[in-house]
Amino acid sequence: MTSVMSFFDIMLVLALPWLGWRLLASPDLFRAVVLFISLGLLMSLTWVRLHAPDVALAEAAIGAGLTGALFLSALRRLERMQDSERRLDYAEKREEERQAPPARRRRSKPIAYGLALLLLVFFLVLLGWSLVKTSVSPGGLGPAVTGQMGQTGVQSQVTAVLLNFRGYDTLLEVMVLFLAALGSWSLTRIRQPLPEEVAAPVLASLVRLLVPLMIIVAGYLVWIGSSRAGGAFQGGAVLGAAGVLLLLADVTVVRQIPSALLRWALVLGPLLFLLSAIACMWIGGNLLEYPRQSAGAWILLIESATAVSIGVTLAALYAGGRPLEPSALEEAGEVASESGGDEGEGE
Amino acid sequence: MSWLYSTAALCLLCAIVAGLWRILRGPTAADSMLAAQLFGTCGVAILLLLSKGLNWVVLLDIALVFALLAALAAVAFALRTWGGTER
Amino acid sequence: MPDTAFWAVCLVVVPLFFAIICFVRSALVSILGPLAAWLNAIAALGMTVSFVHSGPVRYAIGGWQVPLGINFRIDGLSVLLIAMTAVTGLSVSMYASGYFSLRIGPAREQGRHQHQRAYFWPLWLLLWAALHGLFLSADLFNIYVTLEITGLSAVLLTSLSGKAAARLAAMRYLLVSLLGSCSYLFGVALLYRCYGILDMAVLARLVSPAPLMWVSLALLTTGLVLKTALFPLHFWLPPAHANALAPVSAILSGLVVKASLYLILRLWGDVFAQVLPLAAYLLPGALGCGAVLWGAVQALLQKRLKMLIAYSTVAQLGYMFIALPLIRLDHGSSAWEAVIFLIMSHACAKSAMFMAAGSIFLKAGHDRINDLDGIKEVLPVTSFAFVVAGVSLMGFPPSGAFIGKWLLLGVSLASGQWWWGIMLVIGSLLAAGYVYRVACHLLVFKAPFYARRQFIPPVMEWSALLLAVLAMLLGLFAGYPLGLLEAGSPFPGHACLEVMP
Amino acid sequence: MNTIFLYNFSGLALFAIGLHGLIRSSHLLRKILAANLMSSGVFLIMIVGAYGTDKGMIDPVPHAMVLTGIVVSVSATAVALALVCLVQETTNRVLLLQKRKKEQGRRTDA
Amino acid sequence: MAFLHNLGTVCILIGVPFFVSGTVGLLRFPDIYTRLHALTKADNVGLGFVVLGLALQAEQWNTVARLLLIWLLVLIGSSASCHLVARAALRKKIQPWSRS
Repeated sequence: MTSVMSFFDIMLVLALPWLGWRLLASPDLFRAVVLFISLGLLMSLTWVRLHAPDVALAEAAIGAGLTGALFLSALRRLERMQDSERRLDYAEKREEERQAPPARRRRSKPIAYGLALLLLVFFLVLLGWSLVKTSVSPGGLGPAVTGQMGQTGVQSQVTAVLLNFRGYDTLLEVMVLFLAALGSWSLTRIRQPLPEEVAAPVLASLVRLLVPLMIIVAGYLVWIGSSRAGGAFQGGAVLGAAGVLLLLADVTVVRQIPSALLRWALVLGPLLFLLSAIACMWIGGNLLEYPRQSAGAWILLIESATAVSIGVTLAALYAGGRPLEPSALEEAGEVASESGGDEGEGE
Repeated sequence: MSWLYSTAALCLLCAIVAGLWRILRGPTAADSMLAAQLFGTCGVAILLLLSKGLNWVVLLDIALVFALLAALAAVAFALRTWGGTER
Repeated sequence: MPDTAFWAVCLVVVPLFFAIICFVRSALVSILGPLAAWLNAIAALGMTVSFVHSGPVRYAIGGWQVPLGINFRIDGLSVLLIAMTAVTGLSVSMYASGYFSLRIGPAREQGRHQHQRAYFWPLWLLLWAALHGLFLSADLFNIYVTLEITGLSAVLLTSLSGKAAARLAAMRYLLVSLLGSCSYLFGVALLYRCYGILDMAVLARLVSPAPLMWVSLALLTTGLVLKTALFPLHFWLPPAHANALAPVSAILSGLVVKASLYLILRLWGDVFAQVLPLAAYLLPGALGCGAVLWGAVQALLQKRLKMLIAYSTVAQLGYMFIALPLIRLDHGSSAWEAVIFLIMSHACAKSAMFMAAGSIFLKAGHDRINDLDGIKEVLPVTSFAFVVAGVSLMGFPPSGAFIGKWLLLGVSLASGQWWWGIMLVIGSLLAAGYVYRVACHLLVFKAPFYARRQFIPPVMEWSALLLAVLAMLLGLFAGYPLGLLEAGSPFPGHACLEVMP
Repeated sequence: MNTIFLYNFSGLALFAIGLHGLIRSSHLLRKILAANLMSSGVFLIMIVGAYGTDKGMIDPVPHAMVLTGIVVSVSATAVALALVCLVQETTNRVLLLQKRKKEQGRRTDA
Repeated sequence: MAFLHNLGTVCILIGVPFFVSGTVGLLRFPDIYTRLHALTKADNVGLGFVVLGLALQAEQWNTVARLLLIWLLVLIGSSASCHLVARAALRKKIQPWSRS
């Protein structure tokens, strides 16, 4: 039986790098993305095998589902600008040829490349060797966490670390997500689906079935997070997937959400997290030091708000830009900004 | 863990790895996507089997998330990436 | 009376809060942004004052002590860097408010500039909060998160100008930044596996020469060096810094590169200082020499003002790496003091230069150095600010850079490794060359100058001048920052041990 | 031999492949994929380090760190993808090769 | 109880070959429509048998319900996505394979 699991391990250990290699070597970008989605799936199985169910949940939702959808949508956007499906790769080769004169390439590139590769291999061997040398892990902070679990207000160790022991990390991490949404809004406007991308009738019923279920599952994951695997990120990611599905089906309600409401939904989690961190100080503790008796309730409140914001953020990231503002100024600005450089700064 | 579950899981993993071939070969993008879809289902089955074998209920939650999101990539693909344009 | 820790928390929380509010109420951004900048400056001032009174502090976030929780470590080094960030950041904020109100003013391209302003403030405030978090945190993984915020927001700020060149530069910057933080994370992961701890001060006690430690140090350093743009890996810096909006360039060159530089100093000068042999320090020293030469020569060859300033950043960063072996050689603390002076004066001077260059650009409509003759007639304050900043960068007394270089020279002579000193002198001469080149066009050559009819608000001109003068006069109050630094940790066997958990 | 330990090498290989791809491949989208691979490798190594022999002996701190890392990397990926689309919109290219000649040309005629 | 358990084992043993045959079909079948056919067999029947087997062996009703929910979700998801893929393939005018 153990030997069967060893086979399982060896399959995974070999499949992961091979998949990674094929992914980057494949000439077709689309195939690379599909391989990437499969890689996320295998990674998720690997996390399960390594007894990391929280990570497996997050990877299943984010790695295999959402990141893949993000890449696919980006690929589509890029392709649409290039007309034909294959031209991306041709263009790539052409440009490569044009920009690097062949003679110079032949002479200097392989030497530098070989040297760099040699260095990399040397370093990796060193790294692998040193990993072997220190194979006995000292156990890290596991015992310390177990010792303090009683004061955290939750039963799940990972949630305790995420929201209590290292809650400040998580606060900043929520800010990273906020930053990503802010950034994608600062970069582009939302993409309107093309008329030919009309939703199929099947999709509407799929959405009707799946979206409520996803919302329920997201709530369940946030709730269960305090006692076992699950939590704000996993729940938020499932919510985000629901949002992506709604966007895909082009449900009109989603497109008509007023921009102000969307902004508040995006910042709900970060703002509430930040305010409760400050509130902890006001009560008399340090930053993020929840009162010991009600720590569980604080964590659940923060997690719920954060999950909503994470869901909205991920869906907004998929939508890929800021929604249309009613003001005409925005329109004018957009035209100018997309037509490229004016006499602006620098150039 | 009983040999039944682990062996069955191993078989399914082998099926996934064999299916990678289809992704690499194509010939159309949709074939690759279908293979990925199959992986999702295999992954769900593996998780269910392991959950029974290791007696670990959490894995059911993961399988649930897998099942919920399995369709997402395929739908995104069929609607936006591949099916979008008529030629 | 609030204590040091309270101010430290404010330094992180206030900009985060205002960033969120700026995003939600984007109509009020022109009021909220400068308000947040002033509040930041007040918090930094409060922290400095209370630090002077009460000395180094450790603050346990969430009430969890070190092996489990994340701690703030407030020591001399972090206080000085936060003070630097506050001064530079406040001036840049003032400049930015003038800059955007000027650009939004005339009607033609209102929407675009309004868009820029609406996103500049939240991004910049997030960046500011991340910088504070980075300087304060004692936890290696927490620093990874702050580094990531710093990098992402810097990239987004770069691409804000909307030009093709800026977007390409931002893309390259983003990839470099991803690579750098991934490498850093790898290093942290290996260190954690080796020692089971993430706190830097505790780590400093635990480190012992082991294979895994070497590898993780190499990974950490590579990632950080990539983000700091040390010489062979500097390729991304000049286009990114030169093509961004003027306030953004000032922020990137003055503050953002300092974040990863600070970490390198912490790691090489403090955490790993006990186990690293002297020979290991020669590599960053040598690369620093390369940076000084290459950056200065490239700066001399540039035709555009902003490119010149950006390459000068590459060169100036070299000094701080040259200082690394000297820190190791030094028995006292003068090499540390020198590095701090170099960092602080470079932050002020470089931001001032970019701000001045931005004003010049707006007035002239271009930044070709050779065509700037006579601009002092129309922009006297700005031209003067640029030249003062340049002169302080050269290391002319009594500038902060002068004190820094002087101390480093002393250390290098005392330790017998005089070649570092020679590099310092050569670098200064080259810097004098490119500053002189610009100064000739700005101040000396006379020509009728046909300016666009754009009125540069005084706040833009004077904030640049203020920073430049500060950089110049930093050497005069040398004693004060040095006193602060003495209270801090970086010296082996100093106060560091007191603030340990 | 404990096969769990082998996952270390898998992670290492993923990191190396990602690094190689990030530097070598010319298409921006592929570079972003490569960066994702790299971080997956690092996460793998972190989780393997946290592995204990049974379910109770696991160190949860690396798990929390990896969760944070996953969220950070998805944010970075989203920003990078938006930026790639934008770069292509404005410059009509999806590559990031050295283009010194072009830049200098623009600079001189500016 | 033992009977149910054995029945469950048989179901799992039946289910796994369907997955394998699904993969083989995916590898060997000539065009996208036939491959869709192979895929759905694995999805519906293979997973169905595995779920059925596990449900027979489950100790709590709770688990049975979850297993069925998962199966149902996979069914919905895969049928919808396969439909969309096939529709897209038709719209792209990919010809179905014929023996000629």
